[in-house]
Amino acid sequence: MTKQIRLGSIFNTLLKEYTIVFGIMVLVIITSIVEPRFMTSGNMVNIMRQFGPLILVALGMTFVILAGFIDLSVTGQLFLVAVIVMKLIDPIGQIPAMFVGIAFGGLFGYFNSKVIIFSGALTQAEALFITYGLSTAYIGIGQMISNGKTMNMSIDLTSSYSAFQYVGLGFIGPFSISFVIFLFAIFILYFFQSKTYMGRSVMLTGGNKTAARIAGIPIYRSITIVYMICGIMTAIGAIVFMSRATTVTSAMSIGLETDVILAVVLGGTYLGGGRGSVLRTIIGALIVILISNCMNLLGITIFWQDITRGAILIIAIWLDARKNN
Amino acid sequence: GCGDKTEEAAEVTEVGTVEETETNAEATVAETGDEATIAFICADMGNPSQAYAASLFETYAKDYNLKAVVFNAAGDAQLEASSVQQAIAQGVSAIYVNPNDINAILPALQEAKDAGIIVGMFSSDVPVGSEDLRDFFVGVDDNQAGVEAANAFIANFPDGAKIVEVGGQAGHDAQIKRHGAFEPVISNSNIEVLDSQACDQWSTDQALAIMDDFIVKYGDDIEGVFCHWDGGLTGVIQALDAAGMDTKGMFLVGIDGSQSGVQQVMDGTQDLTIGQDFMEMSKKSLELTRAVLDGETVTTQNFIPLMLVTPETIDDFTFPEW
Amino acid sequence: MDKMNIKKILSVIMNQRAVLAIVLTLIVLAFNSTNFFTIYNMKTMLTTSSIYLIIGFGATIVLVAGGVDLSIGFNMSVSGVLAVYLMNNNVPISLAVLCALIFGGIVGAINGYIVVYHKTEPFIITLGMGISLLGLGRLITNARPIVAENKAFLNISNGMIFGERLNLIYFTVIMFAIVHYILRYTSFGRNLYAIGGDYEVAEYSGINVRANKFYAFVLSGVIAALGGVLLASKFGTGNANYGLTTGFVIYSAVVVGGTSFAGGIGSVPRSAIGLIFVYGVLQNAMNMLRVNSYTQMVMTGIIIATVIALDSYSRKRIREKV
Amino acid sequence: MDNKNSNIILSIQDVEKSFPGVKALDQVSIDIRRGEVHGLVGENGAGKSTLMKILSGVLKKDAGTITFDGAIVHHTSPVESQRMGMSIIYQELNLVHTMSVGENVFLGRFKEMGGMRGTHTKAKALLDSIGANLDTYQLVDELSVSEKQMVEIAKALSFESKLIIMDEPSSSLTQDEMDKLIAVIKQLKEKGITIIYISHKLDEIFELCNRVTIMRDGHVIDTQLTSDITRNEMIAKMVGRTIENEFPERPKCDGEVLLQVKSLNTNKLKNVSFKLRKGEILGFVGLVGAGRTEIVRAIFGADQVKGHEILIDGKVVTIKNPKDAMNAGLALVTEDRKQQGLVLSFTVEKNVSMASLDRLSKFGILNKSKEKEMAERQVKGLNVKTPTILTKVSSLSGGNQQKVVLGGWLETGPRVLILDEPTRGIDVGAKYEIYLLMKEIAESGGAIILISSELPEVLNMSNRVLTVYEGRITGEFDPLKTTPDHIMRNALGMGEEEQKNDQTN
Ligand SMILES: Nc1ncnc2c1ncn2[C@@H]1O[C@H](COP(=O)(O)OP(=O)(O)OP(=O)(O)O)[C@@H](O)[C@H]1O
Ligand SMILES: Nc1ncnc2c1ncn2[C@@H]1O[C@H](COP(=O)(O)OP(=O)(O)OP(=O)(O)O)[C@@H](O)[C@H]1O
Ligand SMILES: [Mg+2]
Ligand SMILES: [Mg+2]
Repeated sequence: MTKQIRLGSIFNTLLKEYTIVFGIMVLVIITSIVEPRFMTSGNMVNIMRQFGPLILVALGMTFVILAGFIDLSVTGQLFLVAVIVMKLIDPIGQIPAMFVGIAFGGLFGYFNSKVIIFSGALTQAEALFITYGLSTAYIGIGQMISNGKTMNMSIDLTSSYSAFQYVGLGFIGPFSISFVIFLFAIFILYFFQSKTYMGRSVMLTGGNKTAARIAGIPIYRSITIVYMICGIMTAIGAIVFMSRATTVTSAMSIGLETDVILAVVLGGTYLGGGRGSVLRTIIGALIVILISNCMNLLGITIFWQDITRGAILIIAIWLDARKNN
Repeated sequence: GCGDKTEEAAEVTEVGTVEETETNAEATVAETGDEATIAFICADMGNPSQAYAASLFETYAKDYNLKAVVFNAAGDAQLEASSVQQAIAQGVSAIYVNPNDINAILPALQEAKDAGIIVGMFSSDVPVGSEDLRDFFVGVDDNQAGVEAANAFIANFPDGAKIVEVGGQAGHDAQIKRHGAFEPVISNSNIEVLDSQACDQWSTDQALAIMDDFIVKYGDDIEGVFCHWDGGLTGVIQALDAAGMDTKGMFLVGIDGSQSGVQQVMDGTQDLTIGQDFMEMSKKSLELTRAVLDGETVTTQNFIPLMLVTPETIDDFTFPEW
Repeated sequence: MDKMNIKKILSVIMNQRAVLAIVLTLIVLAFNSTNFFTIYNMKTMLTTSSIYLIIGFGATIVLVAGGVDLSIGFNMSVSGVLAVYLMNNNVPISLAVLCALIFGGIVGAINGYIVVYHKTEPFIITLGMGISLLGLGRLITNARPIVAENKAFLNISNGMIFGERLNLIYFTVIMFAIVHYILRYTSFGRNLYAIGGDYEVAEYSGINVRANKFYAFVLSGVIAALGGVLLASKFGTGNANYGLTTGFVIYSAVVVGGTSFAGGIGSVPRSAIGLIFVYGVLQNAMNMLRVNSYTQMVMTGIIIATVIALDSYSRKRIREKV
Repeated sequence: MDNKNSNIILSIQDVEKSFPGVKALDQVSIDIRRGEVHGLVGENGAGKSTLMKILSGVLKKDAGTITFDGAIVHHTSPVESQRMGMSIIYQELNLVHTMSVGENVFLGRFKEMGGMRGTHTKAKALLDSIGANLDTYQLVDELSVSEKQMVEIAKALSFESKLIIMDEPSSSLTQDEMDKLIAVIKQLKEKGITIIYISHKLDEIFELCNRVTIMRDGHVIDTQLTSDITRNEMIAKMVGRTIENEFPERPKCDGEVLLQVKSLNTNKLKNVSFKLRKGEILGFVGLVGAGRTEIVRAIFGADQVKGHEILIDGKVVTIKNPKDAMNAGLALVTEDRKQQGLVLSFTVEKNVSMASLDRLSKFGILNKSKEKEMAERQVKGLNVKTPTILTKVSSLSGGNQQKVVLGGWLETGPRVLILDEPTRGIDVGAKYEIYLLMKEIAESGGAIILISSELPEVLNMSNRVLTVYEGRITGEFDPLKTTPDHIMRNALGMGEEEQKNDQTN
């Protein structure tokens, strides 16, 4: 008896906590019935690979949101980093270019945070618009550098194409390289979030900036760190992105920010900051990928996909608000 | 009331003369051989092909004793209209419009005509019935590109085949025409289009993701892919590679003739790119402008032939700059 | 004494950043020979910014009440699409326009309901709404521009009164007056200031805070739809892609004008100045000065980020006043 | 109909109200007569404001009936109560800072007042009538606290209500403004308006009120005619117990200076200087907004300062942010624990460890087992009532939340513990525990700065008391040698003249 009741209540909490997850499961079940190929290993690999750039950026964004902020400039950053890396491949070689790109990601994050801290834009809404402006500027810079051209990796690179090809297509055992990068990132970031002083500081900053500051928590350093993490993860995302697509255009990152925020929020990280986890974002990102994967397999047009994505975002926030009130 | 009307009437005749380009005494006398400023109104400088076209205008204008300014409509129809107006305000002699939305641009074109400016349509023409709002059109026929693509498939697969279509940016003029012209031709053949999906943007990554999913869904049934642009086809090839499918054994068709497309044809992965010759298009536009400025009559509709770049014909082409 | 005055003047200037920015821009332009200061160009600038001004007035209502609605851009485009779609299906113009306005109101109401009655973050809800609307708009139009068959519809925006094509400017002036009147002279408007200024105090003072804030969203939605109808009429076309970045830029412009993010502070005239700066002067001036397209983008982004950072900075100064 | 004309305008019967952890009102019954000024007194936390908030519809009662003007009140919103003829001046200022004075007076009634012009004209007239000479177009943000209070009063008067509730309206008024207020109240009384007047200043109660109700710990103790009760009787009823038992014996201090603050200046503070000795508990007394909180926040590096010097053990230390202050051995328990002391959505454990996080980590990595130990130690030591240390702080009662904050700071091993309203919203038992703790810290060589609005608390716990008025320190007293009255007078800024007089005498 008691056991049953407990099971029931666990199910209830799960249902409450993960209503969206259940919704997605329904979608998955429908898809696998209508389109049996959904359950093939090919599709799993497929999902694993599409998951790559999105989850990497989303992990970074998770920290920004945990600290109570938001970063819309991932769109611009991703493009700009890709352009920089592309430009550097010839002069300094592929692997150095990757590292310089990652360093630039950190730099952009650092810059974003400084603008926010210096101006005292300590609410999410302010950060939203400032990073939007910065995103536009980053895209503009990227286009100034690339002169608006598609930058193509395969040209003059046949000899040294391998490093990117390895990132884009390589496997270690059953796992794609991008998945391994993801595992590596999640390990470090989860450790950072749950085990380190700065990770806790980030959480406290998101939970209550004022109280945290009074308690001697370095809130400004936390803000800088989350934006830098986001920048670095975006840069890694950019590298995985370009190694898959092998080209760089400004179209590559349009709409990225909404997908990323969608992933973080659907995972159950609280938009107001302080609550949530990078682990949850994995679920969120998986959901985002599954939505488009399922819909593509079901042959649903891009229009319906947009409508659904927006609606899911609204419903997720709404449910979250209901849970908290 | 009355005064205005006469003024308007006068303008109308003026417009007429410009279009016929014979008897506009003012223009011919004053501007023959003189340097004139022209404005290229780019639909979206974020789009590589359009940015390339813009740069061509800037480079080659001086060959025709012209000076080019570029306006960026950034994919926005409002901005495009206001760019035209700003060009008018700057007193340019000619504008070339690479439209985001051919209907939305018409009122602005009317203003340009009213101001006595030469109007050239670039890449996409005005809708039927509005031809007198422009002096000439230079471009490739996107409908033709769709038809060529379909014909290529039909020629390659005389016994029929199964293919998929990865479309360009949903709602973009080129995407609409390429798909619209491809579809009836291919459906009259024995080739089956398994699936067709457009992208949100002209984004390689989206083409890749869609192709990924097509592969899951149709697997080895896919014998060919029509992708609306070469950059997208790059993604398609990546997806096929990743799935371990033999790209060389498949019939892949793209449009644009951009660096990636030509390179892919060279590599033997892509079988055909239907190239748009932007160089020719730009030069032709400038040439026509000079002619109109010099008072000559010009043909109003100028389709620049498509270049069909295949492994066989690849040697005839100079490697593109975009 | 002198020092105090300087401080005061500085703080006044800080509060009128947009005016300052406009003046600076004008000075730069005055030293460069451009055609900026022509009546035609002024008219161009005003007509171009007019629709954004109107929608921005609606955004001001929401912002003053301490909310934000990023879906206005897509609300605009989809309402326009809807109006054209209905007309093309033989609905009379007036009824079609009415339906579009109602649609805009419903969108605003959904946003308002979820934000106000369920205490959610407005920007993320409205962002989601925006994505859905884009999909809906593309669905209705099949992602292509739809042309209004009934040309009478075009008269709303392009018709001539007093022999000048200035309808949009008249609309803007009328909406300016109406929204300004609402915000400044009605109890609804004043309540919104109270709600944005201090939600709890407003509640304690017997203001129905939820209903008022809800109606702010509805009104902003209706106004966005009006903007959409005017846009569709201006171009004779409905296009779901028109509003891609509109929401962000409009709100940025409104804040540039001096309406505060924190709510409770702001006015229609201030917003008008900000909107004219961002949509009229800034872009126009950069084109007149022939700034490279990409540089324009960088500058616009930096200006938006800077002005908003300045807004935050001045509030930080007040908070930390030593 | 009968009732309507009866001389009872408001009848409160058996009203109850509980907050998590606190029974704020327990079977409260009061009858208010038509046309009287009815005083309401009681210690902090007695439930006065809670009762008034229930009357005005801001809070919902748990049980009981309220009859106003013959009709049973069911309303749940401030609007309805205003419509019925009750208005209230809240204890915390209730003005929209971004709006003008005039509009604040008539907030929510713009149209009824005839638009912009009408609002301002009428507001001007109203403010003039209470002797407040303010520009109605000025933003409230630019007013001083007492000016804001006058706007509040005007706002309450504007409803032309039959009953006006004033919850400590005088707590931040200057004597001059207080006189005006008294005149206004008398004026209202003549017009037949009923007033409920809450104040901690018994003089005012005796001057203004016909009758007075005394509350303690959520109960009504007594209602009497002011003419029938003496001041001492009233205090006895308010406190209900002899003061000696409520506080432990104060520690002795050995006289060595531990902390010295020299000429601290901010926007609000003027030249604040004082010394704190080892083993000493130093009390700060002042009105709401006097600047006590600002003084300690400035010392702690939480706010910007214009200039100051802080010495610890005679050595100058630089404190630019709370971290510096903590390194210097300071700890600050803020007055607003929910906003500034706790992260409500976090567990007890994480809140306790918050201030000691850097000590809990090595090379930036947290030692979780130490963290757990720490939390358990404090929960046990302070007797925090919580199911586990993994319970969210938001679900604890106020007193226990306060202990969590305190525990966190104790873990930092502070030499100077600054307590800003440490017992606000805490029951008597818990208070005593906190007092003992203070004593313990002082006796073990630390020192304490205590800010409290409860005068008995400051007077009984402190070795020395400083009065703060308008950002200045206006006096220093030994609570054993000075009367509370005298101290209060200094806290009201009236002490300076007296001192002059003393000196001349
Ligand atoms: N919103 C609330 N949540 C929880 N407890 C509350 C709340 N408001 C008041 N209390 C508690 O109810 C009790 C009565 O508080 P109330 O404010 O009515 O006291 P008061 O008599 O007005 O005191 P003071 O003289 O300090 O104003 C206190 O213990 C207080 O902590
Ligand atoms: N309720 C309030 N509303 C608006 N401003 C306030 C309020 N309370 C305080 N202030 C402002 O805060 C400033 C400093 O008040 P502070 O809190 O330091 O005083 P305090 O002596 O600690 O009083 P208390 O702790 O009793 O509230 C004052 O100048 C006043 O303007
Ligand atoms: Mg009280
Ligand atoms: Mg205080």
